[in-house]
Amino acid sequence: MKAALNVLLKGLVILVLALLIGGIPSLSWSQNAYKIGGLFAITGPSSFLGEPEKKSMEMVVEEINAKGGIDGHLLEAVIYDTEGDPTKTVLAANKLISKDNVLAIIGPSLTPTTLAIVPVVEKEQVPLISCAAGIKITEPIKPWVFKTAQSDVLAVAAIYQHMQKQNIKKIGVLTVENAFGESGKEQLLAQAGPYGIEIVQAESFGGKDTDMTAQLTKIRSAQPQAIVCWGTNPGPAVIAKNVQQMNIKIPLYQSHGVASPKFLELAGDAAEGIFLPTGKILVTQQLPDTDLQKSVLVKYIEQYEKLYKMPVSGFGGYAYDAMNLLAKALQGSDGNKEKIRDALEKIKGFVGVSGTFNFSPRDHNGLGSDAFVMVQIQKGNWKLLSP
Amino acid sequence: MQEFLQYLFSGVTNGAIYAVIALGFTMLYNATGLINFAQGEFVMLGALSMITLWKGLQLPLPAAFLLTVAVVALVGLLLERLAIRTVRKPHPIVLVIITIGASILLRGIAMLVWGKDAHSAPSFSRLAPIEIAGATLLPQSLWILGVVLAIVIGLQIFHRKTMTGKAMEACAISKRAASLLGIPSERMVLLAFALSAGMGSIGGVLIAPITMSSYDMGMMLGLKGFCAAMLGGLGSSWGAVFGGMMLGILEAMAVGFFSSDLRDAVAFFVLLLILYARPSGLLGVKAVQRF
Amino acid sequence: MNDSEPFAGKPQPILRVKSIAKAFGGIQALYNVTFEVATGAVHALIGPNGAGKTTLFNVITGAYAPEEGQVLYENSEIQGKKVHEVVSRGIARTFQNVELFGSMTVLENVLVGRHVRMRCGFWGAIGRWPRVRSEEREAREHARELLDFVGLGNMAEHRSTDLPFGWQRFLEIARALATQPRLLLLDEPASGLNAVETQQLGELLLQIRSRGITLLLVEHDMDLTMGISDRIVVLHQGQKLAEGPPREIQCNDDVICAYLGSDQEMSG
Amino acid sequence: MRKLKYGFFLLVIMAAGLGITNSYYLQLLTFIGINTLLALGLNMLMGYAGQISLGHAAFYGLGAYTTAILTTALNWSPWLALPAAIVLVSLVAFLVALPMLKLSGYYLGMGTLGFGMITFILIRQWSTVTGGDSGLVGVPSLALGPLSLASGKAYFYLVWVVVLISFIVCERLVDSRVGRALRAIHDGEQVAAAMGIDTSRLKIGVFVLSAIFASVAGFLYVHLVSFISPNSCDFLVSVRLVTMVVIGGMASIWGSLLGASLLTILPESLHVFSDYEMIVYGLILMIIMIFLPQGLTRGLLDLYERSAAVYPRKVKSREPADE
Repeated sequence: MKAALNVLLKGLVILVLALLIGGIPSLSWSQNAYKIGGLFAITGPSSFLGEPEKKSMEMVVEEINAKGGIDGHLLEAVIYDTEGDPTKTVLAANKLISKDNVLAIIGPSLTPTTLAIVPVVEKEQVPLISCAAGIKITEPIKPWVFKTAQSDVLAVAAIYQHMQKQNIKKIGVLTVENAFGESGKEQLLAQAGPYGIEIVQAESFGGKDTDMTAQLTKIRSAQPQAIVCWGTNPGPAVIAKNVQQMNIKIPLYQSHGVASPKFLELAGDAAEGIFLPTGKILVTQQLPDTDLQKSVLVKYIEQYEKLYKMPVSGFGGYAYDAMNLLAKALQGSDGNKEKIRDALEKIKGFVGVSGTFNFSPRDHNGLGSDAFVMVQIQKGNWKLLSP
Repeated sequence: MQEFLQYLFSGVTNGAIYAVIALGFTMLYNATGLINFAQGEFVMLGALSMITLWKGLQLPLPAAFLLTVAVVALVGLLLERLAIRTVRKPHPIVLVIITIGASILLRGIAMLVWGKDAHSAPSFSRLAPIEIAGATLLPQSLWILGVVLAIVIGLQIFHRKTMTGKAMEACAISKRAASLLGIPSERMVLLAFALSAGMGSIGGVLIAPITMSSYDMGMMLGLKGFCAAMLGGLGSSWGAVFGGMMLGILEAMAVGFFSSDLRDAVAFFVLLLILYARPSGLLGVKAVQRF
Repeated sequence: MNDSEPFAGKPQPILRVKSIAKAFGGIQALYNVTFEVATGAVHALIGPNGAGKTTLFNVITGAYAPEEGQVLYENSEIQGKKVHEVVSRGIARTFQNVELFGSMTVLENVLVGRHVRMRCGFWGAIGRWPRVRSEEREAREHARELLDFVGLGNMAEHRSTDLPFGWQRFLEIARALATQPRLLLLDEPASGLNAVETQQLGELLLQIRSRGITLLLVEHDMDLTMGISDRIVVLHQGQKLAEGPPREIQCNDDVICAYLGSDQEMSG
Repeated sequence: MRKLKYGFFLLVIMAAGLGITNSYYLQLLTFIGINTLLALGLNMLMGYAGQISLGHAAFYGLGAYTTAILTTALNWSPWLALPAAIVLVSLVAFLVALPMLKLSGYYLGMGTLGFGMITFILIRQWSTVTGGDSGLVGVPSLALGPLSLASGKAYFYLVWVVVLISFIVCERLVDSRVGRALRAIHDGEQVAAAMGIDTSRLKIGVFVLSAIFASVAGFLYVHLVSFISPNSCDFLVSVRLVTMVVIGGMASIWGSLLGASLLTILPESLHVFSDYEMIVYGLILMIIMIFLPQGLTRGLLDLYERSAAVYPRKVKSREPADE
């Protein structure tokens, strides 16, 4: 008797679940709109990447719709939060493709979440423009996968070129324990030889650690001529403070991971004199007028700060470029994914926030060395260094 | 030699932080026999509210300090009153899940109030770092050590000399027996939660100037604090301080002499060692299993 | 209560306790305790509260390892052995305050007793080969027999904690019998029983003995103990005070003094 | 009676497989299946044997990484990597269980948590083999001889058939000598020992069994997503596993299905809350634990029974001991 009740109840529960899933309201049903998917780490530890990217994408969509959309089709952005979790990203990507049937996807913000959905977009043949920096995304080349973030190769090249000019030969390296840190460490080790630089000590630190004096002591004992810290906030700010506390006098280089006003606020006066490569966005005003990107940067900054009333971040620029590149590829494609992909691959000389994009069947990142410039923090501000 | 000293100082700085958190665990365990997985969040709340009050609203240091401790103690009170007391059959697994749920809830609220970015705070005193034989020590860590010792002595007096202190300890041993003797055990547990939350917030206030405080700093600190409490012997206040210091120094030495990748692993490896070798910890009293 | 005549002849003792000592920190719970339990006899262990009776039980069943002394069961040493090994050798026990498995039914509790006599492991349980199924069937039959034997035959499907206290005591005895012991240790089985139940317990214990199971009984109810025991050992403050048949013990001055202090006349 | 239950369950799987064509819902149900496997294994350990484990995602991760590494670096066939993963995970589980299961309550919780964290850190640091934080890519999909299982529907059937088999295994275990011994250990370990149960051997056995369930779930996950990274087996995942078991209902096999479904659908439907997701998740955890500590299944059943008064408790009289 009781077992029968048990079975009945189980059947009921399973039915309820099916209804619950089916019932999830999908978004507005405008028929002819071009639907574009967005996957960003809006909450969770990498929200400093996802949030500006989401805002930038929505800003571009609004701007295009205000001008009547593309070929008469309005754009509709369908954005999900991945929280930086690969499983959730795979589920969200599938939801975008099969439930919302989007024409293309922008994002995700991190390398692991991007790699997780590469097989999905390749199988379903949906163009993907990732905002993550990892080399593995576009090497080896994947036909349906593009990326707008400057790769770490260029950032490390910019640092090493600057070091060569200061004839710094021996350096110490400190990298954060996550995907960003790992890919940075790979590039730092790989390109050291060609630039005649020797890494005398390599250490790592946790993103949330409270004190890195131990690592810095170990590096100092190897007598390097400079230290490179590769990480994203808040770790590098703690390192800047520790360096000041231990009054280590040799120059400190940071990565483009801290190229945002937040770093200045966190590090305070300990940031004085730090070198780092960054997209041109942080030093827009100091750019010579001849610089192609200046007008694009000024427009992006004004629009963003007017709409959202908060300082712009370089990471948001990746999604801004991705959306604009996609808008260009959508023209004349009347919603055919194959055409969009081919159009993307042919884009040349597109001046974006992160640099000038020249895509080709062999290069789905399309950025040259002009993507990065070296800056030094002087009196709480970014000072553009002459190349 | 200079390196060793610097590792020691860095170990002492981190050790003092772990000690303060471990004290919160031990304090609550002594009074209620519970382990609160949301203890790390009290530290986070202490750090962030201190930054808002002291740096944001420019309140004087002591006022901001007391107000922060009061606010977080109130949160601890609410947690006990709404979540812990209402449980009919307080089975350990149920309580573990409730405190984990509480830690996620507090993290969510902190994310809304303070946003997702990290915040920093100036140190209490403007003194320059102290230089001893080439190694530098932050004055802030001396602040922490001083406060930690003050708390421990305060606790000893509280448990040894005051009636409420002894009553609280009686409640931990057997709530029913204590209430039979007229001790309002419900209020004792409430007080214990408030005190341990307050202690967590003191920890948070002290470490705000040293580290960057963000809404999700609580979890790892909580776990490390627990490892320290276990190392020292759950239930003994001096054990918490001793365990915290040991853990901080062990971590610094591991980073210094082996590799910094192992840093977090050290804390949990020590925890496992202690659990296998001496579950009652280095200073804790060995629990006799009466049959 | 019929007065059973003294047990004739002296067959090999099933249990020999030799100068056992056990201390908890400073407290000397047991000191130099030596006695023997004849096979098939009903042996009682009496003494005022705190005399060390339960501690001695725990030493015999392996829960505590004694500091000194030996426990010989069927001539092999068992002191310090693991509890479950002692049970598989054939020593079963009940508890002072009833310890039943609350999440299981009456029948399942007794089946747990059968555990030590069955062999089905993880793979057997999953595979459910014929051997496992027949072992299970036979165990269930044996368990129902035991339930009938203690008078709880019709309660098999109830949750064990739903039973009134007295019946829980009988269930615990049935569960202990399910391990097919040759020596059954009973820790104050009559405490909490009413007069009728105590009398039924007495009859049950005699029936158990008639099945060839030796009983070692710790009990405060003097009528029951004197009525069914063949020999009695008296413990006082961790030491053996006296040993002998019930009649001798009843009029032994030391025993009276240990129980009642001054020389009040002990009621017959 | 039990055959009817499994038949009904098989029917529901077939209906769902045929009925649902949208690959997002199919994938969601497949993830629910994988989580049910995990919850089932942990339920045997926590619900039946009463041993809490706060680090069980480590076995899920070990299972996934073992097969991922074997099939990518050494390009073994997945059907060879599965037994290898199970053997390795059982060995690790056995070595961990030996010292660990002497502990109980909070100490056991923290010990398993420590083990989980150490495994997570080792996987992340050993980046040359495990791909470190950016994870392992290119794990091949499964195929039964010629028939490829890469498609959503085929994988859906594979996962849910495995779930059905594990239901049968668990229900048989629970209704056997071993199951009763586990429940006895949960009710009172010393008393169980006094009944002749070798408690430590059984606790280790059920710990290894639940680790095997977790490793099979890891295997199925990695060959579905063909990618694995450390943060799908960190401490928060272990917390989610324990929550599935506890919310579904301790010591209730079908409760694991309910708990796993809820905890897989919840984050999806919580998207609408976006920033408030964490608050809602924390609150749900607390509220269910405070008001329904024995979990939803038992809670719903009790509600059903009490309301319908379908099953009054009959207490029969007891006959005296017959001669």
